[in-house]
Amino acid sequence: RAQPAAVKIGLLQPMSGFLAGDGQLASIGAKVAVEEVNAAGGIKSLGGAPIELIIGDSQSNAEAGAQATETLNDEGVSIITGGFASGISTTATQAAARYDLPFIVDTAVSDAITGRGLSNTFRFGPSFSIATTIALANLQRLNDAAEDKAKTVALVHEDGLFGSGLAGLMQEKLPDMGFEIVEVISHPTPARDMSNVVLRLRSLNPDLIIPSHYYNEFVLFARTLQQQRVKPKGIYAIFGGAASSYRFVNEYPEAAEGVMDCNHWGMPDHPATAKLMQAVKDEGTFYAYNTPTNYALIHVVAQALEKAGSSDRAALTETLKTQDFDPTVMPYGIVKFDETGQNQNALPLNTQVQNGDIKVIYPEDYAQAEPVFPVN
Amino acid sequence: MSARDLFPILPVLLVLAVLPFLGLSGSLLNLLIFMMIVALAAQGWNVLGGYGGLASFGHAAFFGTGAYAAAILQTRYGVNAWAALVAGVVLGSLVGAFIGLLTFRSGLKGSYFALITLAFAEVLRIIANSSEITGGGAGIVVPIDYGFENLQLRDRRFFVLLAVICVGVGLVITRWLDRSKFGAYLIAIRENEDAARALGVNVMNVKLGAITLSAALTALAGVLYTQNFLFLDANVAYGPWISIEALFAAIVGGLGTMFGPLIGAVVLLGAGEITKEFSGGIPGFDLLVFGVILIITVAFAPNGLAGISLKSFRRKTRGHTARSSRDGGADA
Amino acid sequence: MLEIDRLSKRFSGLVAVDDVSLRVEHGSITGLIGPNGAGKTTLFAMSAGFVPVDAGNVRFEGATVTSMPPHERTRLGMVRTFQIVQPFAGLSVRENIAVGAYLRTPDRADALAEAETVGNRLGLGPMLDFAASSLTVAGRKRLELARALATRPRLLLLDEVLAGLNPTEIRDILPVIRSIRDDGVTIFMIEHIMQAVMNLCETVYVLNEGKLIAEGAPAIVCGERPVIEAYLGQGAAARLRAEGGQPHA
Amino acid sequence: MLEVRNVRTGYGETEILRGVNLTVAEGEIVAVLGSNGVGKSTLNMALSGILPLWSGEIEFTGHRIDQRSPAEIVEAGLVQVPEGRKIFPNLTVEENLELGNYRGDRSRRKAMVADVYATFGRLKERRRQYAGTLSGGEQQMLAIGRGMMSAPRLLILDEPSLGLSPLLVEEMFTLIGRLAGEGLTILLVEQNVMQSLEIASRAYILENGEVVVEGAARDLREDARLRQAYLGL
Amino acid sequence: MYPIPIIAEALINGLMLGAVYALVAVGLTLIYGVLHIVNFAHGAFLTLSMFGIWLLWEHAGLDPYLSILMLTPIMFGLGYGVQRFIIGPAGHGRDNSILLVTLGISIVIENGLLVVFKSDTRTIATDYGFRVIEIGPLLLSWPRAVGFVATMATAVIVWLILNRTDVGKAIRAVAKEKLGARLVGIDVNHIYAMTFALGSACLAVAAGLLMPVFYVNPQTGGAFVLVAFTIVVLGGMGSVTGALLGGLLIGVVEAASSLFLGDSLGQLGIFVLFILVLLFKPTGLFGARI
Ligand SMILES: Nc1ncnc2c1ncn2[C@@H]1O[C@H](COP(=O)(O)OP(=O)(O)OP(=O)(O)O)[C@@H](O)[C@H]1O
Ligand SMILES: Nc1ncnc2c1ncn2[C@@H]1O[C@H](COP(=O)(O)OP(=O)(O)OP(=O)(O)O)[C@@H](O)[C@H]1O
Ligand SMILES: [Mg+2]
Ligand SMILES: [Mg+2]
Repeated sequence: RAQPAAVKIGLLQPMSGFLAGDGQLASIGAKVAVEEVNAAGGIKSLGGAPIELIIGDSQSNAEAGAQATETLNDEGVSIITGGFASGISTTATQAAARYDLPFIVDTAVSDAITGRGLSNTFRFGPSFSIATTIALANLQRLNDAAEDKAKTVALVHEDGLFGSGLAGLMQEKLPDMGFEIVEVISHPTPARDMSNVVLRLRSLNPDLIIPSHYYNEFVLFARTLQQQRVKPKGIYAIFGGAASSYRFVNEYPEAAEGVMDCNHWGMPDHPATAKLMQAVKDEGTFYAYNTPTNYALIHVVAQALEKAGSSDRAALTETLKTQDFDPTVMPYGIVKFDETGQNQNALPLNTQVQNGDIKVIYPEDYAQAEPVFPVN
Repeated sequence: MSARDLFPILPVLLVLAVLPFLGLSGSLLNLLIFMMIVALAAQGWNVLGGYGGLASFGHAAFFGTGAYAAAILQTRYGVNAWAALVAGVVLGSLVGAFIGLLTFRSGLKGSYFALITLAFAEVLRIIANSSEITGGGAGIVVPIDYGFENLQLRDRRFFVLLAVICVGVGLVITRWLDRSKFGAYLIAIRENEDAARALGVNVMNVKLGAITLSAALTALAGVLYTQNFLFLDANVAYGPWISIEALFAAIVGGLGTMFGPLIGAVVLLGAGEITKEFSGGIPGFDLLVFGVILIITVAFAPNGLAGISLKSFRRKTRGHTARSSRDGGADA
Repeated sequence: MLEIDRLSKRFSGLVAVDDVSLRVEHGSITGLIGPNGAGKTTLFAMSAGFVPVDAGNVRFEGATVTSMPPHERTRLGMVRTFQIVQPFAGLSVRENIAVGAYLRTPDRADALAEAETVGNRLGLGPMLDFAASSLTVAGRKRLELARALATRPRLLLLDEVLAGLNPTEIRDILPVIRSIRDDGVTIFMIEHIMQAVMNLCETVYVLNEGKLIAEGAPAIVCGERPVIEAYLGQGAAARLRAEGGQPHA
Repeated sequence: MLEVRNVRTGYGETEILRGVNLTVAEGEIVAVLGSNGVGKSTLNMALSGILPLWSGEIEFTGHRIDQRSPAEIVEAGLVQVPEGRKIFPNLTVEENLELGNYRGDRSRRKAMVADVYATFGRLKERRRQYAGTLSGGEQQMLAIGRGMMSAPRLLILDEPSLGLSPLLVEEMFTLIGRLAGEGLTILLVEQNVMQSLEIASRAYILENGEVVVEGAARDLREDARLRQAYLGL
Repeated sequence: MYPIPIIAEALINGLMLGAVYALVAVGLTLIYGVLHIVNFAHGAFLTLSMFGIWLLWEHAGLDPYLSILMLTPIMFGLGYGVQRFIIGPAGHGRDNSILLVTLGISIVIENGLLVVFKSDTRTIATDYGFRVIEIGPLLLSWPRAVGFVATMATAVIVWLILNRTDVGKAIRAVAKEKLGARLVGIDVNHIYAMTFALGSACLAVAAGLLMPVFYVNPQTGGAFVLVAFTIVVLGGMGSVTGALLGGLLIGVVEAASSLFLGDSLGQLGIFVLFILVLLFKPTGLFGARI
């Protein structure tokens, strides 16, 4: 019996350029999923066709992302997943739309990605608005439960799409929740120095610091906080990158201790988590959210192929629009894309670094540990 | 300039115009568009850097202004895309004239000029990144609405055609520089400003004209970028990448030559695509190879790629051990 | 034609030109001589607008041009050449001269034709298509002159354009300069080659340490003691006498 | 001391020197004459190793130097004061002089600078001034002074009188005579033909890239053809 | 308004950070002064040096400050070789070609590092990385203070080399008059390479001073080069003292403006200052002269 032709799936990730680390982590997760699907006999409704992953390198910039999307299309992929950053995802989904090529965005958070009327575009993870809503709700509960409550907040964010977007939303909502915003500080990426930011914080001494920046800046920030002996009641990051990265936790356990994050995150007790962590370790790097997200996303694609019984693009798009999927390692319950293409059940998790490990603290369904707050 | 002067341009444009209709794949079409956009920006760069000897590191300032103007006018003010194109080019030129006015007045040239243009581009980038109207860090998405009147072409072969026409305009302008008094004055200023001044050249005006023209072409490239990718953020529009690409293409292709920027853009981006094929999936390896190719190209084609083809026509008498003519003497 | 009125220039402590007044008559060839560092080039640079004046006035054909930018003075018809030559190194000799010619015509063909004519007149004919960077020092001096001439000036300020020529070549170029004057161009020249000064100039001014120390017909001026002491030296003075200049002792 | 045999060279593909032969004996002043652009400076650049030879040989104090680098040639004692001065405009007068001694004996540097100042008083006055702001003639003095600083065995002077006032030209010729008297060998390229022939012992005349006349300076001074071609008489 | 100690601390911080910027700028200005080109590979060389420091720490357990002593001659040699055998021959002595070659080199180095080290960010956790010097209410970063002192010392050495040695004078001579330099016996190619070597050696020092407080990944150098450009122009291109003072000034301006305007706009402050200086004092605050 002849093996049916493999179904090609495109994975668009920044494999080079300044986001290459994220691309690497994502591709590790996707590869594990591909192996699993194929080991389990491929896509049964397609006669056991294996799936084949084709990686497109967006080189961490938007044009190259569009160009890589074109190349993936030339290679005849049935669907593309990934994107990672919002700018790249925006141009790439648009390029794919010309060919009615379905595209599921993984972790890019800009609200504008869905809702542009592109029928090929879906988003697996939470958007800004979803994530902030949940993050703030969790924060409220955290604070309510605390005896020594936080009242003043300082926002520290990077000045790109992601940091400024978040800061904007929070400036709107935090006052209604009874917090007083004492300072909003933005900084460029990459930043050479955080001492002036920290100095300002030292003089204001806020109860709570809400940072949102990329990994390197977070590390610099957290280390400088430690050095300057700034000890707020809590550091509550949103998509903070670092507090949900094992690299940070391993390299700077003291600076990391107690930091909280609300971010994409896999379910800790899901069997795949341990496997993915091992796979990442084997590659000599450190685990972060990109791996489980892309792992789950490939599984979702496999399910869609299974349900569609076809590798045809239109059929796949239709299936994605109408059917439900199992998010495997991601805490999304049932994956269901709404009319704009957003996964309705996408959900970030709250984690906290406790005793040198990353523990999920919210929501209770997935929690591994009680939150510690105030930390200091 | 007579019609005959334009003759060498026609076959090139013809080839470029026919190319997209030969059944190219989407990625090749996309590449072609991008090549034309970079070529156009490089043509702009060449006017100032190649002919005028004022190398800038900040052509992003013009590119981004053109790009943002087109995007903002369409999305926020509902301006028609063609009108936005004109406005983008005009605004880009104005930014050029403004920067020129400030820098030439104090006699900045050489690396000072290069770095101050970089600084202007950075200032614009920082401002665009944090102001409301540009969409800040989130950038601007131009809604998809295909149609000729919206300058959004569903069939990209026609977008290639449009871009080729723009490049054609660039070629004509460059040709004009080769054949006109303005061009001769500009080159004279490049070679020796004091001497030009002594011969009655209004150095300030000629330089201003050059930077304005240069900015206009590069801004046009920016508008095309917006219309093709329909997304902009500060790093795309005002980021250093386009300044570098424009400079790269112009120099590799051949400074102060008509076809240099076009050849440079095609070869550089083409080489980039090809090395990607051979990267073996190792991130960075393709660019590493690209860098090596670049160095080798410069080593063996010091006059730029256009220089190779012209070499046989070159005057043999040109000095090899160029004598230094500036000895910083007592003359002011 | 050119009237310089109490012009001064100081460079951080050093007074390069000190209260100098002089006039260049219309249609004349006037010389400016003086020891090295006397301030001659600086005086020219101020006249042509390349160095701002500290004090004093420059008038060209009756109009005050003291603070007019150089290119406008050129347009009015006053052109300088540079002692330290300033060719457009990458351009051919023809193209170099054409830049000058463009001042009076916007047309490329006209400018190139004019360049050829002027080039031939100054003996640059065989070199027209060479890069200017390949010219020898003396060749570049001639190029300076050719370019200036191509602007169709009315007053030429020539800064040592004859330097680097041997006596025969100087003899050959003197008539050319005279013919330029005969075409109606007034000439004001700095020159150390006394053979040329004696032959060409009707009037010379002598500058020393920024100050005017003598003026008049060259034969007379060259006999004045201060000029001999500061500039000529006994040997040159003797030679000039022997060659028939007959300056008084 | 210097032997030039059949030297051919040029720029790009243009041949300028087409087989030049020339010798300079120890302690002589030899003048090289020729009209504008015949290749006198080109010959000098070839001697200094700046311009590679196409063919031919150059021997200096018995050793071939035509394949040596300019630095080695300076070290061997063949030094040139180039046409157009080529001083370092961004260094002070004194630093220019010090660099003249770059390959030389450092212990004598101070004394040599003092020597140059003794010769050119003007330079001493301007010792802290940047060389680029000197007047044309002052720059010329500096160039000669810098050449002297390397304590050369053979000094090539390329149009040293260019741009100098008549008085200084005279002083310069006196200086050349004095230097020769002190045992320095000199190769002199000058447009000031008459005065050169007065102090030179022998002279070569270049035409069309070749030596067309050579002989004792005294004889050449009387040569009618020469007077016609170079002296304008 | 902030309390005085906070302001004082910010300014001192600025000075200390500016010192390290200055060191990067000194290398750049040297190379600019002689080759007349802006060395685009400078950032990549800094990154390379930082990886060097990291490797010595990770695999030989060498303290970063000690590593400087090892890395400086290595970077010196590397700079020498790159100029002598790559930039020199491939650049043909033309500004534009050299510019492209340095760009090419930076692409090669950055991506070579990416191939070898992946894009991971690496840091060094020394026990003094977080140490502070307490002076009254001020908490001064110990490694930054070390950086300040070391920068000053390095700058003095560079200045002495340039002004008191023959090689230094030759470097300045070659900068303006190549032919004249060759005629006094200066080997121009050697001097070019020495300049590049010296500039690169400065980076080794800068890398050693940065690593205890900063991170490295294949792109890191870029963040410092842009500001180093600014400093070079501010100080006057080719001027070593200018670069030093310019660096300190930029450090202080950055600190002050990020304290009062926020970090993002603090960057704007630098560039606006830069533009103003160029417009009103085009040769830089301290005059251009090498
Ligand atoms: N920019 C400057 N800065 C300082 N001093 C200067 C400057 N320009 C000229 N000088 C000085 O001014 C004096 C006059 O210079 P100038 O060039 O006018 O002399 P000159 O008469 O043309 O001499 P020469 O015959 O040697 O060319 C000289 O001593 C020179 O050193
Ligand atoms: N760098 C160069 N490139 C090409 N040709 C050159 C170059 N330098 C000089 N030439 C040519 O070589 C020939 C000889 O020049 P050279 O400088 O040797 O003449 P010269 O005898 O010294 O003349 P002069 O008396 O004017 O100084 C000239 O025709 C000149 O145009
Ligand atoms: Mg003068
Ligand atoms: Mg000569």
